[in-house]
Amino acid sequence: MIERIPGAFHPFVLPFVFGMVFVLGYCLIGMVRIFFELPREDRRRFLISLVTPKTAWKNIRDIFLNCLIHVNLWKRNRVLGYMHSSIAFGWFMLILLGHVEVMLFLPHRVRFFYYPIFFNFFVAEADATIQGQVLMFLMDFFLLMVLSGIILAIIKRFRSRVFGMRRTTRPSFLDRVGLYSLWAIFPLRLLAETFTAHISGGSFLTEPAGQLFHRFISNDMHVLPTWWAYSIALGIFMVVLPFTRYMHIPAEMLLIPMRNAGIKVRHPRKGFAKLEYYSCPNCGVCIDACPMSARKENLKDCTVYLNRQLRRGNELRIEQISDKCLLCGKCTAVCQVGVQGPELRIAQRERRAFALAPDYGGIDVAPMKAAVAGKPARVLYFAGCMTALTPSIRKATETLLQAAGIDWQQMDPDGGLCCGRPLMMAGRKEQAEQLIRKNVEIIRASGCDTLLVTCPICYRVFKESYPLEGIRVVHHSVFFEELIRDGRLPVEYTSGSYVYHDPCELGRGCGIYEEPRAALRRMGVLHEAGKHHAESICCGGSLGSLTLGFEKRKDITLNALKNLTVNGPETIVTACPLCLNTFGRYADRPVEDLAEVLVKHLKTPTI
Amino acid sequence: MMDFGFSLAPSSAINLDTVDLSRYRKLLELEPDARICMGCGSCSATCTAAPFSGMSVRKVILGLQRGQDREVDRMLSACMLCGKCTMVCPRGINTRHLILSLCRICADGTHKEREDGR
Amino acid sequence: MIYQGKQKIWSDYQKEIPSDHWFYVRSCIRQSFFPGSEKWFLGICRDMLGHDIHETEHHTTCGGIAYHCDVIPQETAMTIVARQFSLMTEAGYKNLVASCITSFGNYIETLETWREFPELEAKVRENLWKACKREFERPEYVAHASDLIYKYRGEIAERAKYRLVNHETGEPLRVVEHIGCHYSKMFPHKGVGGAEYPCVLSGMAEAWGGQIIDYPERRHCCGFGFRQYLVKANRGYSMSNTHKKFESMEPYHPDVIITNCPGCPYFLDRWQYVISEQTGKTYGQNGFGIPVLTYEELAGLVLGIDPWDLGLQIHQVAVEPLLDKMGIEYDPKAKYLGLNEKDIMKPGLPTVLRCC
Amino acid sequence: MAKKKTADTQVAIVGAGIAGLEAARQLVRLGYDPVILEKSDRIGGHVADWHCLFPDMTPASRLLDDLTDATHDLRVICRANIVSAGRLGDGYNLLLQDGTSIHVRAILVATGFSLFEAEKKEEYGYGVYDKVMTNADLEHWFNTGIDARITGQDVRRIGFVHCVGSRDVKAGNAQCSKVCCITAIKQAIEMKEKFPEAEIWCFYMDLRLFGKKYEDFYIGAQRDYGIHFIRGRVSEVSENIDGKVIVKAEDTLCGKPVKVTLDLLVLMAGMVCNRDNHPLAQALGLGIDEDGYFRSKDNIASITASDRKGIFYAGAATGPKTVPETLAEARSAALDIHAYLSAQ
Repeated sequence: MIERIPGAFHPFVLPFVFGMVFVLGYCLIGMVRIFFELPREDRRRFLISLVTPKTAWKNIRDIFLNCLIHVNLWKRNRVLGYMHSSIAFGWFMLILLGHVEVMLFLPHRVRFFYYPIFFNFFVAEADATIQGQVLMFLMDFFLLMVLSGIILAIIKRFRSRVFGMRRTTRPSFLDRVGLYSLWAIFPLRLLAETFTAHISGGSFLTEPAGQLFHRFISNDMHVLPTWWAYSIALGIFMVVLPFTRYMHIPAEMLLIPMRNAGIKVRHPRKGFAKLEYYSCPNCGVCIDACPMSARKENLKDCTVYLNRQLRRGNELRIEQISDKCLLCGKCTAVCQVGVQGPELRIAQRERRAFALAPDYGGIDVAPMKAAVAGKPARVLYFAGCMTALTPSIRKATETLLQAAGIDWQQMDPDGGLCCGRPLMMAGRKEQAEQLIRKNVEIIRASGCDTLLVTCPICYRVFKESYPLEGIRVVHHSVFFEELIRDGRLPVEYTSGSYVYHDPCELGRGCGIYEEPRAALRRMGVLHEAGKHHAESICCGGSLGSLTLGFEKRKDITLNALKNLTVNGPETIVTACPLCLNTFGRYADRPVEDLAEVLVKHLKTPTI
Repeated sequence: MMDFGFSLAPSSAINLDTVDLSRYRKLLELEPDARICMGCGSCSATCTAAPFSGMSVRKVILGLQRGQDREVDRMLSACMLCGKCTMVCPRGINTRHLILSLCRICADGTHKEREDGR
Repeated sequence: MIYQGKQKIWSDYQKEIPSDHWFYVRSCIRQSFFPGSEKWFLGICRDMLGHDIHETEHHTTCGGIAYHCDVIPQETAMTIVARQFSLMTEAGYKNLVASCITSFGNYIETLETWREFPELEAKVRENLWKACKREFERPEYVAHASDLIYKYRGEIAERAKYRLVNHETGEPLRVVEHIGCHYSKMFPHKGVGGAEYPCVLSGMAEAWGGQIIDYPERRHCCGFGFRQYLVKANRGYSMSNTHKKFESMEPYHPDVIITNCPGCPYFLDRWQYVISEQTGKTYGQNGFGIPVLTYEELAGLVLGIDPWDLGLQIHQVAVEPLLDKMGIEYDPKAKYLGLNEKDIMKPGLPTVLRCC
Repeated sequence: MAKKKTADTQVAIVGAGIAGLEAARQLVRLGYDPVILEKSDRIGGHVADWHCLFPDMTPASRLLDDLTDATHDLRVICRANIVSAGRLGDGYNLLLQDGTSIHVRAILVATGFSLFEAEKKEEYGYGVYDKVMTNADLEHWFNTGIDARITGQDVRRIGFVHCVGSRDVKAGNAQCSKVCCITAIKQAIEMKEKFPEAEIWCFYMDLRLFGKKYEDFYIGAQRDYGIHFIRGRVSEVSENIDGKVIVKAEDTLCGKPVKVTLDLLVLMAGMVCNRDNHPLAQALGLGIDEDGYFRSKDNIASITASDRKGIFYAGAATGPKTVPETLAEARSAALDIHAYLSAQ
């Protein structure tokens, strides 16, 4: 390869150069700003994680697998996976190989960063080497790969259903500009390289295509315009990138190491939150996943639209979207980038100004403390508010505790304080903390070593936010499954068939999926729902939503029920009083808590 | 003013002619279902905060319509937002959001201490 | 207000009041509050109109105040009432006329209770016999003194020297009537005109040329409430009720208030002074209050009796504006001259309420 | 199974309200030729004064037109007053005030109810205050548009007092009139439609909304019309200097007295027993319950039967009834009469 253009410059590179400088500058400034918007301890944690070999390696691996290969997307949808990774990985390889070419043949030109991009323009093929042939082959190969991805992308744009996506987002004007320029980049590159193939050389794609073209057009008049067009397409794409969904490409590369460093959303708009919503690729997977989508009017209230409105700063819509959400976490479970929709929303709710702040200072916990301290037991059972409305769960739990011979007492026999999770979900963290302090006092006063809860809502907050070192917080589904395994709760297998509904707070919230299923398998046939585990569908009763009214939740519940009953179970089993209450209202078959099912299958001790 | 050792006592009656309903009207914009409360008291009966404070959503909705702002605020500040009232409401009123909305309406500066006619 | 509608209701509550031969029982407090009233009741009915009205010095309190203050039980109150009846029986009368509304209510309540529970009457007869060896007949008729003036309103109108008319403009005077609660609120059929629109006082006012005002709080109690006033800490509550009435009648610009109860005129009169001191507000014209008169005093004025002979100088609120409107001649210098022109001394003046 | 009409299969129906007319229509279908005796000078009873009927806002006139069309050819004696009745053969001989004598084999008592005279609740000032009217007056205004109490568009605050003369021992009627709650809501909605700017308050003791669609009416009144409901009985009504009415009540849910100034106050006068029940009962030898309504043989199984052979009841003669209940009872009574006459 020899340099064809003296001075290694031609004006057509300018659009690209300008775009590249702009986007790099923009992203750099953005990164720095985000970094400094983090609280001091988060900044420290982030820096340390970058130099810790374990996380550093994890960062590289995650960025490679997620940003380039899109492994998660592959798992979900192969065609989409291929489409994304072909473009991302193919493009990445083109850039990488371009650099390899430059370093190999014209190492002194490495400092011109546009050089690898327009390599074929600047060089002439002096002699065909093996290296050159291999590289050229690879270049053509990856270009073909990207082009195949682009073709899929064009098809997806107009026929998204082919890819299994029912609903997708409507791109904004700039998104379209970015999209069309992206689509244009690679065909133009193909054209440009095709036209210069007889000078710079080419491989299986560009060379025959070049020869084909030369049959019709013999002069080289059109060579320069195609390179111009290619550069302009690149330039446009780079310039609009920060203002389009494609911002997710650079944002995600920062999001991954920050997440790996354990950083959380602390401010509704700054720092990590900003990074999260810039990382949203606007793919719209969350639209179909969102349980609220059971009603058409809620389609624009899922996380992708939250991210979009957050970027636009549309306060009215941000508030509507934030308040409506059930906080079930399904969007995060399906999100390729892992944008934390619920956390972002809670942060928006926390930001809200309330003139009237609840104050629980006047509540005297002394009598409750005295009551639990009066008869210390190993296990303290906190039934919680919701369980008071589903006495069957409480009764079943009591029966099981009795049957297993557990030394226990109830923390709230006459109704206790709320656990604080509903307040947290409403964004009233400080108030929640007041309740947490009071409840901790009572729990500590009881002298228990295990805190048993039957409500996943309580369970989550006890787990996440209560300073209860030395006390095991356990959900009844886990607790009873252990007792069954240990033989302390003998259960019978019967012919019943069940489906288990994962409560949002227990499954996605706390990662408990298998214990309740294991317990059910010992008692009958366990069917799975259409969507289950991390992708289970919220019952619709969630306290997460502030604004969804009773009537509007009905369709959500019906949709969730439809999903649960696809495999025809006799009984729907859940492990949450709120789910039980919600499903019970509309279900066409029995809905029971795990504890109730256990009581029914309890072997009566033979004397 | 001469001190007689006693003075005019304020009226305990609610004068619907002078009651300030601006807060209630604002609430209706955010939560129109506040209208359909029939005062059954399910919400108060199930309320987690009630045993500690006398909180009652029923009384909050009513108090707003009768200008009992001080009492309403006192009750609102006891709510733990547990959502049980919403679960039991026979008319399906989103009481939890109603409470949150009310807490915000105060923030808009419409909150005035106002007792009947004085 | 549809006048015919009121008349229709009045027609349901007319009493057949006997025209003559009455045993008169006085009030405990009126003689000190409005000393001219009872004197002129007898003066008008007995001396001017020539009816037979008898009274005895052995008459005591009816026990009403103690009863309504929860000091004595009903049985005791009834026994006291029984003693008054025995005095009447002894004097040979069958019709009882009470000067006091609470006494009237007490007598009616006692008789109605005996009607429902005859065994209580037997018990009271026994009590009375044990206590003072007396026996009694139940009165055939119990009236309030205002019922009698109502009955004689036509005769009074015939002899009237002045009318309740503004002598300069010819407009009827605007009269607020206030009926004592114990007159007909307990037993509407025992009052002339019932409880909602009693016409015992409005009948007089209209017969003498006045125009009755129906203001929204016309039914409301004057605020006396026995315990409310007698316990000083509660007095603000008592006064608030009076205040409520004044606020309600204010837009109608009443010229005079007439009452038929011992407590009401006292409180409607005296509280005007206290309210004016506390709030700076007066309810009459030009800084004066609204004159509050008993029905006897009003009858006396209409008949041309000298206002100072009627004891109007004892009122807190100056009556002069009313006298001027009615065109009554009076000697301002004689206001504080008592019997035999003895100077009874001019009281100190309030800071707000105009009294002269 | 139409029977041949004969002179002595005649049935007398006392009262030409909807109960009497509906029974007459059914009897005609069964082949009888009933005679209708009506004390007033027109037929239709109370429904003739009504504008629309809940819950579907059916015009009252439509119901009446249907009934009058079907009974068009029957003999209706207006201004009829039964002076005496005597057993004659297997039937009764009715003697009217003008000397007319009617021999019938069965009598249907469909004398309905009287509207409580709102004047009796003196504290509400009906007939005394300028702006106090009854439910019947309001229906009359809906029908004719003429009422001195409603002038122009300046009706901004309206009150409805439920239970006027119902559930009121002092007013001599301890019974619930059954229809006033829903009528008040119906009328409140109608008023809100006529005066959209108006604020409307309903003062109730209990809301008794038992019938089909009644609850929908109630929710609709709250949600769609913003009608306010205050649980508390109005204690007194006064008139202010502008002729407006001041209403005092206790908001029992609030535990506080309330006071409101209104441009119009509508009293929901209840149903009381027909004032003429007593003389009629004496003439026919029928029993009267403590509430003043006719006594049925049995209040569950034979509401339409009396203690006397051949005399039957229909409608509000035996107690407060809604229109559909009255019509159903009238049909039932017609069948009873048919069975009675067929068995003889």
